[in-house]
Amino acid sequence: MTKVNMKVNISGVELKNPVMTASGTFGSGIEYGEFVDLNRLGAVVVKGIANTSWKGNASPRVAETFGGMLNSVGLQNPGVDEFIQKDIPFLRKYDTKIIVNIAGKTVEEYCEVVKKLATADIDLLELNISCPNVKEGGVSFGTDAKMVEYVTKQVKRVSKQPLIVKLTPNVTDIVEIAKGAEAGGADGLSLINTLLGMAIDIHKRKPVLANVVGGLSGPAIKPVAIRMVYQVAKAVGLPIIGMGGIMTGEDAIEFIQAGATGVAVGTANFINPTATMDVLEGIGKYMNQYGVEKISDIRGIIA
Amino acid sequence: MTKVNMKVNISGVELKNPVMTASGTFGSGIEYGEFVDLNRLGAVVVKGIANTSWKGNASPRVAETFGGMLNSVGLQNPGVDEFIQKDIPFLRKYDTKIIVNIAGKTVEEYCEVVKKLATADIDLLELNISCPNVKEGGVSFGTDAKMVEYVTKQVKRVSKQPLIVKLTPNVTDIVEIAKGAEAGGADGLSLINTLLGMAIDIHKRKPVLANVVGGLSGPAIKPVAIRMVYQVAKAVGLPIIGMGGIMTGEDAIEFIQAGATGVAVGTANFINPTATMDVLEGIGKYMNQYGVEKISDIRGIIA
Amino acid sequence: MMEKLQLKIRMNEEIAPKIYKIIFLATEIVKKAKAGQFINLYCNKGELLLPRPISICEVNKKTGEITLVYAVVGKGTEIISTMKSGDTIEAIGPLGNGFSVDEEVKQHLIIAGGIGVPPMVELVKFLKGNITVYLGFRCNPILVETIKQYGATVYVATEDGSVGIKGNVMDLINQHNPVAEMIYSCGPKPMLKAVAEWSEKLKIPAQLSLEERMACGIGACLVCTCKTKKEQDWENKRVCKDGPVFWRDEVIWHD
Amino acid sequence: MMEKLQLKIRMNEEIAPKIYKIIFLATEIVKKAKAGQFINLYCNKGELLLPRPISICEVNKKTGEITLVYAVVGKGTEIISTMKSGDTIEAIGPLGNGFSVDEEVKQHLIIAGGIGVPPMVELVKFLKGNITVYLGFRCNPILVETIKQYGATVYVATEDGSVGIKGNVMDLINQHNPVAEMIYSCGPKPMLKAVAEWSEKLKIPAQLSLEERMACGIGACLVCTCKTKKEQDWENKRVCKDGPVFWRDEVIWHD
Ligand SMILES: Cc1cc2nc3c(=O)[nH]c(=O)nc-3n(C[C@H](O)[C@H](O)[C@H](O)COP(=O)(O)OP(=O)(O)OC[C@H]3O[C@@H](n4cnc5c(N)ncnc54)[C@H](O)[C@@H]3O)c2cc1C
Ligand SMILES: Cc1cc2nc3c(=O)[nH]c(=O)nc-3n(C[C@H](O)[C@H](O)[C@H](O)COP(=O)(O)OP(=O)(O)OC[C@H]3O[C@@H](n4cnc5c(N)ncnc54)[C@H](O)[C@@H]3O)c2cc1C
Ligand SMILES: Cc1cc2nc3c(=O)[nH]c(=O)nc-3n(C[C@H](O)[C@H](O)[C@H](O)COP(=O)(O)O)c2cc1C
Ligand SMILES: Cc1cc2nc3c(=O)[nH]c(=O)nc-3n(C[C@H](O)[C@H](O)[C@H](O)COP(=O)(O)O)c2cc1C
Ligand code: FES
Ligand code: FES
Repeated sequence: MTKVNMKVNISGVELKNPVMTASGTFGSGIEYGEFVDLNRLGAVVVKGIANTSWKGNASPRVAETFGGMLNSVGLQNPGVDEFIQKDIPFLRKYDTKIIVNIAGKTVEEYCEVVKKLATADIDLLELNISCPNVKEGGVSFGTDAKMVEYVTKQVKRVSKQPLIVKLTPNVTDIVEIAKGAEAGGADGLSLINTLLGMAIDIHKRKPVLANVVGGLSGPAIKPVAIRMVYQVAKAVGLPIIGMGGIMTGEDAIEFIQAGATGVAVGTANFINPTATMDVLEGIGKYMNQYGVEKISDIRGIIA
Repeated sequence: MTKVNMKVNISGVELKNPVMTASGTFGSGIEYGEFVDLNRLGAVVVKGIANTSWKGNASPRVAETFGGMLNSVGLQNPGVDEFIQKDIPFLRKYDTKIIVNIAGKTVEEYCEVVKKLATADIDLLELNISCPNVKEGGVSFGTDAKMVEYVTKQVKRVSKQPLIVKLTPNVTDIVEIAKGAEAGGADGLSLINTLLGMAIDIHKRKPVLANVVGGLSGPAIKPVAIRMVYQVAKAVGLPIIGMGGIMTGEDAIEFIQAGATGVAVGTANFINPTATMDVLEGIGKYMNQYGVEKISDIRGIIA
Repeated sequence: MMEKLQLKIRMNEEIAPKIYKIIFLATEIVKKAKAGQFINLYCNKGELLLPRPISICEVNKKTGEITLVYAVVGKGTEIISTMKSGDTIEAIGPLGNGFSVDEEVKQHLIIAGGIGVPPMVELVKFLKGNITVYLGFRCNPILVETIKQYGATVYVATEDGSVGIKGNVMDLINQHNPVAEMIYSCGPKPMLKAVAEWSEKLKIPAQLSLEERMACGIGACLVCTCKTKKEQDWENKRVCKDGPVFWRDEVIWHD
Repeated sequence: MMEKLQLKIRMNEEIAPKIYKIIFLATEIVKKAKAGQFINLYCNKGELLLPRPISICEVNKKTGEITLVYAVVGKGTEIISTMKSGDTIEAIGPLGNGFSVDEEVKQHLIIAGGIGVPPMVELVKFLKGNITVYLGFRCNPILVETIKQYGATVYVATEDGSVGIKGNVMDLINQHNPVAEMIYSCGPKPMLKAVAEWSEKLKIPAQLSLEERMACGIGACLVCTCKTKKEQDWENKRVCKDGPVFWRDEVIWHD
């Protein structure tokens, strides 16, 4: 296998390759560090971090579904201070970029996290706007284009690192939402977050998840993710990190051909702890097989 | 196995059991009639019928995905006149209810079909509002609550049979849409139609579907369907026909416990031509096992 | 009535690189099967839902066995290729219309390419009179001896020239200028299109076996259509039920 | 570094209705394994994505073999139960913390119920001193002889009274009023809760092995939490990484 050039540039940050981890599925890297060489990842996207520690939802928090899974972790996290203290020094030992996923229940909370990260040694911010907006009755920030523009603009004003906005797929028109983020000044987009779903234990006659509903991820949702990446890539000029059901290098190539610059591996880690490495190798294999010299040669190639 | 009472009442029409076929997956019953006894079905829901014949989209129209499939048939149908002449007499030979799924590109087209069906020997109408509204730039009728209310009201004015409105899941807030249908006078709701998705052939570097995007169906989407049935059943008083990935009796029970009165089997027919019968038997088995006397005893039992 | 059958595999062997021959006991199918029809094989692997349509290559009325020949091109055929003698495979069939065989016709011309060759084996058995067969392959020819054995005259073309002439079936045709009363063809779309044009020029009736991605395989879902002529207009017919064999005059070519 | 292992199955047999004992060669796991740890088994069936966590029942340092005992309760364990000697199963492990064994402790009390019994086998091997074991089952006791064989005194309760006393492990406790310096327990939540209350009253330290639905199994995804005490407050700990064994004092019971 000849060496291929896998470098990609996301919002001004150069990654050695497009393969990253999907937020919330890879902790802060320590655990999967037992299975994979973190140096080989384009970036580690850490779990969602809030201004203070969040306890998350009650258990059970997971349900297996056909070709997918539901989770209702509820963004349990130790808070930004502990994150800065413990996780950044660990990750910085590796030659990989650090992308911090940010959670909040109000615009102020988002801004507080971002401000605290201003002086931290990290590369990119990923704003998770699927969080429920408590001031607006718990509806997700990400379901209204005007709200997306507003929260993006506010966070952008206080952020020091480039800002990627991560979109929720639970919307009528993803393009309109993406344009909202663009108008707010986003430097990039991540899509998709999980689809809202539910599973029932018919024997116990109750929902499997203590939280009743949860987020659907895994290969089951890939067609929805590909469609959204494709639509958004056609309509918006920002770099996209694509995710949703990526299990193999071929899945990753599908996202890249749909228009993604980077790709993130989530649920697949649970099924195969070396999934990120397998995806990386699969991309290399495809590029070799078809003589693709650099990833941008096939990015968004679908008319 | 003792005989259980499976009768259900959908918008005033009594079905011998809750098991029906999902529109577009069962033709008008002739083909699957080779595999299953149509007399045993609660109802046959026929493919979408328009005022005139539609040619549908170019081929390929199907793509297999992980735990699901994409289709872009584009509502090919022979038009309501041929349907009335050929398909109704065939179906009426069987002791099953006939539900006609209606397609249209304008409100007028929907109304025209319904008017022609007014004197036809059928039991229920199912209005497919996932169709693109050509007067509104091709956006689906079903994505705007006001539009849903309007189209429902117009069709209701000319319909003689009870009217079920079939909702698209590609919306931010399914409850709001369901309430639109209710306000328009719908007698029942069907959900869900397919999720908009896409698949790419990375070797040919083009979409698998000639139409680029298509509708995702099959077990992959069940968690989204269950969630929507649950949410709508809690918010709206209308009977619901639940569908999306039903493969077994246990899947059907999940929908019923989420709040569905009837259940429709779609993609599963392709995987197993006797899927409808297997679902029917599976429901009976569950009812026997737990001593459920009538289906309404477990309907919407999830708090 | 039809049902989903559990068929016992008798043999499943690689006969050329990535090409397998599978034989199973299928008395129900054998009773009804016709050349040009296909059967739906189920992969029995959770996430792969749809059946795989594969043409009937040969039926043996005596033993009740059926033979298919398939290429491993993706996940489904990959899984089927790992099944072993003694294993059970799920299937429905026979499906589709098959070739129509006219007893009056005495001069038959079969033109097939690659994985379009298998259905021609069963066809050859039923044709009476002179049978000329042109087969084209990228490199490794398959089923040539089998077809010869049933009394046909077979000419082969390979793209790499390793067997027969170097070129494709159209080169064979141009070389031989065959005469025929009826043409039967199956293979890649560009080949079928070329056969259609050539046979039209010569006004020889031709039956073409088409391929399209399918779901139900029995005519219910309308995903497998092909454009066909209809009076002044055109319509979409179902490859699985109205085909896979169409008369050349019906087909409208597109891509 | 750890990796996903391909383990060769040596045996997979039903030892009681719907309860299987599986043995495979797993030198890498055997080297590190501790009583109370678990391993993640992958079902290798397309649509079932998540691994199945199963406790280590026994490790054999000499042969490099590991034994698990599992109940068939759903699709995943169903599939695993159909695997045969000679087949390969994918797994990672050992995972979790395991029981802590204090050499000073001489009076051990093990309380386990149903499918919570298997991890106690390996534990018994490592305990020194007096070991009393109370086991509760719905009907068919498992592993009783195995545990006795390692020198423990075993009492059994069954709900149907078919073996031992009729009742559950708490009935055994009330009957025997055991003394102990350390308690080890694994089983259904109501049992663990009762053991926790009883041991708290008697001020005997107790290690409880909890169960929760998991995804990663290695501490990365935070889906498998259990409520635990933290100073004036509480926090969610990971059953897979911080557990599955917790000290009684840590756990906050909820349902
Ligand atoms: C009527 C008919 C007869 C056929 N006869 C034969 C035969 O005798 N021998 C043989 O080797 N092949 C035959 N094919 C093609 C065969 O069906 C495909 O090669 C096979 O389905 C590929 O499956 P896969 O899972 O390996 O590939 P994948 O690419 O992984 O399959 C993904 C999906 O696409 C469909 N698909 C992929 N390629 C084709 C194709 N070329 N045609 C139709 N659907 C496709 C699959 O059925 C599946 O739904 C026939 C096709 C049709 C329609
Ligand atoms: C640390 C730990 C150790 C265990 N040790 C054993 C053991 O030694 N022997 C044994 O028989 N069982 C053990 N279990 C329970 C075992 O993991 C489940 O019975 C098994 O996962 C069920 O899988 P299934 O596919 O058959 O069931 P399904 O109900 O079809 O599984 C669906 C999903 O729910 C999860 N799930 C279902 N039941 C449980 C459960 N009770 N606990 C955790 N997850 C569950 C599955 O892992 C899967 O993700 C243990 C569980 C844990 C957490
Ligand atoms: C257990 C779990 C936890 C997650 N936590 C977060 C999170 O904290 N922030 C976030 O933006 N997305 C979170 N996600 C969503 C993933 O990052 C990803 O967008 C989604 O799972 C789709 O990718 P996949 O199908 O590869 O998993 C989580 C997903 C899972 C499965
Ligand atoms: C091939 C195909 C054709 C369909 N055609 C229609 C249609 O004409 N009208 C309609 O309302 N829904 C149509 N649907 C949607 C189904 O009726 C159903 O809502 C959806 O497929 C989800 O159910 P399933 O997962 O069981 O297939 C079609 C679905 C498929 C797969
Ligand atoms: S595959 Fe369903 S109609 Fe042909
Ligand atoms: S299962 Fe992932 S943290 Fe425990």
